[in-house]
Amino acid sequence: MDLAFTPEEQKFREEVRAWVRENLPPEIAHKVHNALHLTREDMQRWAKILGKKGWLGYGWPKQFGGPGWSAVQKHLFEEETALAGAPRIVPFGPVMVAPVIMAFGSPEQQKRFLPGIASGEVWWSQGYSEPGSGSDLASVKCRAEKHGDKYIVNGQKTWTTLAQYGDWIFCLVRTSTEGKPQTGISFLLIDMKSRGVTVRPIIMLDGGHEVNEVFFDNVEVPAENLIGEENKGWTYAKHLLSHERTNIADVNRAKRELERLKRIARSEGMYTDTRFRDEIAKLEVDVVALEMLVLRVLSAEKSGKNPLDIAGLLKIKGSEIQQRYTELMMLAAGPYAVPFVKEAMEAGYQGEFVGAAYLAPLAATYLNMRKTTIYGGSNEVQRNIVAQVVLG
Amino acid sequence: MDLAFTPEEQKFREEVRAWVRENLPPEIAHKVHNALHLTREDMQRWAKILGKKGWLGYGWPKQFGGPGWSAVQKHLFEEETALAGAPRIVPFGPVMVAPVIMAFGSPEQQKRFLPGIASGEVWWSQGYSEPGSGSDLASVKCRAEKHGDKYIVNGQKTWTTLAQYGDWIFCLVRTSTEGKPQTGISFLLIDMKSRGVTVRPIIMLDGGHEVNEVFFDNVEVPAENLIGEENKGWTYAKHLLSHERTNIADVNRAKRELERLKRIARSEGMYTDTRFRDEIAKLEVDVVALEMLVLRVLSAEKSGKNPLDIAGLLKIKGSEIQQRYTELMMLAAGPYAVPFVKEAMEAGYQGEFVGAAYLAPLAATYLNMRKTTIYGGSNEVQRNIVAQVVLG
Amino acid sequence: MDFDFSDDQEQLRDAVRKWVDRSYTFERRRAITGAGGFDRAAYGELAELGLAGLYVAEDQGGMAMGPVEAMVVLEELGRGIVLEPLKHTLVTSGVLGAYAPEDVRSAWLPKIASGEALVVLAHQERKGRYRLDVCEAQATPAGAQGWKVSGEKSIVPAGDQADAFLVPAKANGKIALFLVERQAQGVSTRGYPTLEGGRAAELTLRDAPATLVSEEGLTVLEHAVDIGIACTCAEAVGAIDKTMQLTAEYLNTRKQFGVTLSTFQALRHRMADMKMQQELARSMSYYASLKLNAPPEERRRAMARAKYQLGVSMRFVGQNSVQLHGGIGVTDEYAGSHYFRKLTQLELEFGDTLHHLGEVSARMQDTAGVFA
Amino acid sequence: MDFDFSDDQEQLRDAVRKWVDRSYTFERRRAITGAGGFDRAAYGELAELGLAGLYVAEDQGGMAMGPVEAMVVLEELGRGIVLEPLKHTLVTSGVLGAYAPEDVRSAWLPKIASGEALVVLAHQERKGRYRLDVCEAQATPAGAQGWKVSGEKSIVPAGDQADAFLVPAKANGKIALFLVERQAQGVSTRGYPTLEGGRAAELTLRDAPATLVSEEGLTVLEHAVDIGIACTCAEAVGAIDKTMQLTAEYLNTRKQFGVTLSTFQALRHRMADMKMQQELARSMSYYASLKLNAPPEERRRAMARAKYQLGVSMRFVGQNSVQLHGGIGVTDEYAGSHYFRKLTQLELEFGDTLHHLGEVSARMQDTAGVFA
Repeated sequence: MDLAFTPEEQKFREEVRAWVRENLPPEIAHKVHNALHLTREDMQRWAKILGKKGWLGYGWPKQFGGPGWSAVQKHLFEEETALAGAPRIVPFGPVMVAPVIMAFGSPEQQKRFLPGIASGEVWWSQGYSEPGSGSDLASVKCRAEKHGDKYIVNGQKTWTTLAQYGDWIFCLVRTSTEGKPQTGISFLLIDMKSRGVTVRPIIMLDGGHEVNEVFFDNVEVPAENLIGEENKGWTYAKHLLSHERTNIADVNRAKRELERLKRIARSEGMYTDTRFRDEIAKLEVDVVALEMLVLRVLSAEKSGKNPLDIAGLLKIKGSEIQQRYTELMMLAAGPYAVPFVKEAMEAGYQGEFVGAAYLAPLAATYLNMRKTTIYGGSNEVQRNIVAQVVLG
Repeated sequence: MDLAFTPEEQKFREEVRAWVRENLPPEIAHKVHNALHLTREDMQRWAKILGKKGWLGYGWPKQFGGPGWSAVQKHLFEEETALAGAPRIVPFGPVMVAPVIMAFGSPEQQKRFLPGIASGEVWWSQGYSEPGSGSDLASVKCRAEKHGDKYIVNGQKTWTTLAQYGDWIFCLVRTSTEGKPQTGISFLLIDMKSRGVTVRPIIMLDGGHEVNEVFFDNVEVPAENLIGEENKGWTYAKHLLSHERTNIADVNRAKRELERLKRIARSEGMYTDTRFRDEIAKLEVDVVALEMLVLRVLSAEKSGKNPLDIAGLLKIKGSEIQQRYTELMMLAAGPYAVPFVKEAMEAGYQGEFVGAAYLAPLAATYLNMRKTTIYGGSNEVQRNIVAQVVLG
Repeated sequence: MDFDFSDDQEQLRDAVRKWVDRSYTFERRRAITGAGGFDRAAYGELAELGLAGLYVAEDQGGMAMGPVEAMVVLEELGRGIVLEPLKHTLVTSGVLGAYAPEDVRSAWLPKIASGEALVVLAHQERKGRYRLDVCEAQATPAGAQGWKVSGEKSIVPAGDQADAFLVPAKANGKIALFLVERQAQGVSTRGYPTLEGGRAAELTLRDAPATLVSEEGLTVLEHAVDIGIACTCAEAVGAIDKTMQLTAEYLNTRKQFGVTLSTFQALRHRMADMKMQQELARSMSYYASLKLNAPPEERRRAMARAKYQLGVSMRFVGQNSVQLHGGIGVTDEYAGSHYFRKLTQLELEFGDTLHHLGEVSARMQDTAGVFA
Repeated sequence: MDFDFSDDQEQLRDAVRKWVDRSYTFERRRAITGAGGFDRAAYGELAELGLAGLYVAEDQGGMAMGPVEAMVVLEELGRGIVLEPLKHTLVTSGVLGAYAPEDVRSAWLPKIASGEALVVLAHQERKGRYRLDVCEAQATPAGAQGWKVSGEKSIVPAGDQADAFLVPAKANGKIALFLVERQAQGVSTRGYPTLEGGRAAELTLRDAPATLVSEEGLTVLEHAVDIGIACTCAEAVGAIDKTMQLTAEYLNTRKQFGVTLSTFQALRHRMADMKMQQELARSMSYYASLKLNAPPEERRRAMARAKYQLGVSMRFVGQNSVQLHGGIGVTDEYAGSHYFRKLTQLELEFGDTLHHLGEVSARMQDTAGVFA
């Protein structure tokens, strides 16, 4: 048992840190460190910088052009980029659809789609949720009918994150209504520039445009865009859901944001307030405990001994911590969380602030983070899963 | 709307207060104020004092010899006795079985049983729970078979509070196995001196003897001891459960104990500790809010307008508050909650204390109070009931 | 001890509720938010109902009602998440009526009651957070009766729309309270939208002409804030009630895995916990309003207890309502999310939950209870 | 970064677990409690396993093991809620080995390792609560090398059974650490049972002859307490594990309303929340043991974080386990209630949860994390 990383791991960390210091644009880091709005250009710029280095698909094996890192290396990469203020990688391409294409796609599909994902050129969206499905993904209704060498897709997806920027979307579609709901689902890649695809924004409670409804009206999709076999999509989707589990805790972002919380509290005179400081102290213990939990999972993956079946716990605790630091930031602002000036949440805002610039986005971020206990399998669903592990 | 009690109610309160000041034995009040062990004699002594005044059955209507008080008067009586350090009235006779006898007993039964209850001479116990029944009372198995003018009772009751002192016990017994479980239950009064009744102590986690198992082995019970009709016992039991609901919050005891908590915290140097004092402050708000809830129920009962269906909330909040003040008392003691000297928890202990006399019972009281969220319908069952009101 | 509403109070409630239901629809509210967060016409309609004069004496055109009536009105405005700052009118009219000299009262209260003048409290400064004794604004005598005030006040409700402000400023080293008109020389405002979709402003005073309301500025300010707390508690109760209603309806309608959400015990228990907070909140809102006329020490203690409880309840009900709604709960489209924003803002007004925990702690006595 | 146990560590765990399962049955434990809460024979069996010498150097008869081995042992003793104070032996042997002069070490460590001598820390005073810098006991020089100590120490583990005490006392105004033998003149003890069913004592010293262990008493005492915290965390993890196991078995067995309790979603979710606390507790126990050899500042910060988390987890798991058991959970007869008592006491040892929250707060830095 040893808490310290090995010298090799430490060296790896230093290399990543040095590279990030050189390559992360400071104006992007500034936005991340201050929770300012990131544009599509910001996100894609960083994706392409990573792509050029071969690190956008940082979880990919070498055979597909990834770096072939160990679980620990991936964690160190996530930590270094998060602490430096890099944007989170938009996961739909490199983290979500790519592993499915690698595992179940044909060599042609791999050759066709993976390079654009690896380079950050092609923006992918995820078409899973539908109105009425929510936590019950197997109830997918959006249907794809085979006509010759095409599928004709009709239906609707919703909660489609950043689909307004999407070039391609991977969808769960219903290709059969026979048998159990799970058995009639297929996994289809759809070009969003196809005729009949419409994207309608959903404005979130913080006033932001982050998610969308996507409508399919007789959209023609070449049959070669089907991943694997027809009606086996549920299997592939589950593979995707089980992939990349430790980072669902997002503990490295939490460490960065805890630092920011302390800075905000200090500036607002609340860091020396016993009551408020105690709340930060509790959160600090939460973050350390979550990090230990993550490290234990990594250690288990590394050695292959005593696997830890606690993805549900990571999701629950990680999301609760995210909500708590945004809540405490808002409370640190106190009355100054009431002004709600959208323009002041943008980088480069030239107008006057109310109180101080760093206060401007705090309430909006708090509102926005309410989603984290809902999406990716709500925390109630996660508790069902955890209970299943404990009680059978 | 008015927060103040009416002049008549105030006058009533003064009368009760003056009487309690005159009549509550100070050595008993001392024990109550310091959470020391109350003996059977203590409890019965106070019961008889109340009985002599006609106040042991303080909730009884005048026709049965009670004072015929209003809901507010009952509350004021409870408040004055609690704050003065009177023991809680052992409820099984005057609060539980008496209303059933009044509502469903024959005139003969009323004449036979009520005087002994009103005077505090006869100690009653409650025979509801059985091993395996818990929250599911309708699953009663203890059976009573009619043979001529007698019932022969066989079976077991458990969690029978203070049955070691009991003269009589009222029991739910199974007289029929036909139909729904609820329909075959009868309500029977049993003399605990009958042959075949055995009482076995259950020692609680604090080491105290408060509850018992009661075994019935071919116990002969005269048929005239049946309340109402055979197989209708469930109806009578429900009547009992719905009776006397506001005092389940026990808010007046909570006020007294909050005062004690403050005294203990002050003596231990914790009343000026910001962190600990905040915990007391939170509890203080809880207690005030609970008292307002209780007063709202009383007001609704008084006027008959807008009845409040919140007995479940009173039980949940009241029990949580009980647990919290005992927990905070223990935490105020800190390391001095570790010594666990049973004799030092008795009044009149002549030995040395560890630290201070008032510290001796704090941990045991904390342990003991874990029961409050379990008994009388566990808080989980109460949440089911509350949810039923909200969601149908 | 009686918590029933009188017939008059019930009628008042009905009148306000009708106005909200008919005239302050979700669409109108959305339009008001879009147009900046304050609508003078809507405020005028509230005044037409007599509500702006609720605390104003009858001989000055008001209804001379008390805290319970104010509570009834604010519950309904909270249920409709009305943006226009009627509660701030109750705050200012309440203390003007109680503390201002006769000439100030007769000059302003009739106009306030009629809705002609909107007067709001402008006490917050950048360094003050929720402390009332922090005041950098300065007042100096000017002429026979007049004063001049200089300073910066922050997050003033509807500050760029109001007609006048009640402003604490230091006169001879002690906080006094002044009335300053927005159109006067040396007064400038900078308005902006708020978290709930309403409006506030930064206020700058440079030797602005001012009328003295009271030399006992801190006493009056504390009373003003306490009126604000009681109103905020009532508003929160209304918003919580509606939130509960929306959530229960949703759980009873929405299906997942083939059954309605309301069949899941874990969600049912959450609703039971929310119901607990709802009833505790209502109880403590009653308590606040019924203690509003108590002596200052007792009143302040009661308001701290009430606002602490309401803060806990608002946050719990608001957050869990969003959670139980799932995705739809975090969209702007859905009315419930605006209730959540409202509840979030109400927690931050007149002292947040940790602030009032500190107040409760500082004001503890040996005994405790509703009457202690 | 590696959290696997070595084969040696696994063997150590097996050995201790076997002893607990075979030799420290619930019945034996009950008998020990009934007889006063401490059994020298049971303690001797632990020593025979080599555990009393876990921290003692090999040339003094010990096993010279580290904090991870200590953690493994304490987890198992916690799982068996063993009453005998092995962890206090680790505390005293740990600091004696690190700080005591050679002659003290060679006089005492072999006897400690063999189980012949039980030496415990006696640092608590009535006014100290959990503060280590509060010390009223006084030490004065006596003769060539010797000292005399006078004072009162409180809640000393197995205090009337131990052979010697490590006692902080002020020498020339500064806290120094001394060793005092129980049989020496001027030493008296008064023993009593504890919350968990074990034993402690009040200790009175009147010019008791004492051996100086270290002039840097506070430094050594802090280290001693930190060893105690790491041990207590591990002990708690063992007790939590067993509590979880008992609770899961109960829910899967016990029927209400015709179905097993484990079918109720609200109870399942409670178990999920308890599982969360179990894993957070285990994680922070690892953290504590792995930080035990860090520099003092870092070590103290880590112990505060760990004990805070463990305090939260212990209370949550303990209380909810009782609750989920219903009536049976609050009976002495049922093993689970003794785990609850154990967990309750462990929270109070070496600083309770609020105390350590204060420590975490006082020790916060700009950054945070496992490595900060």
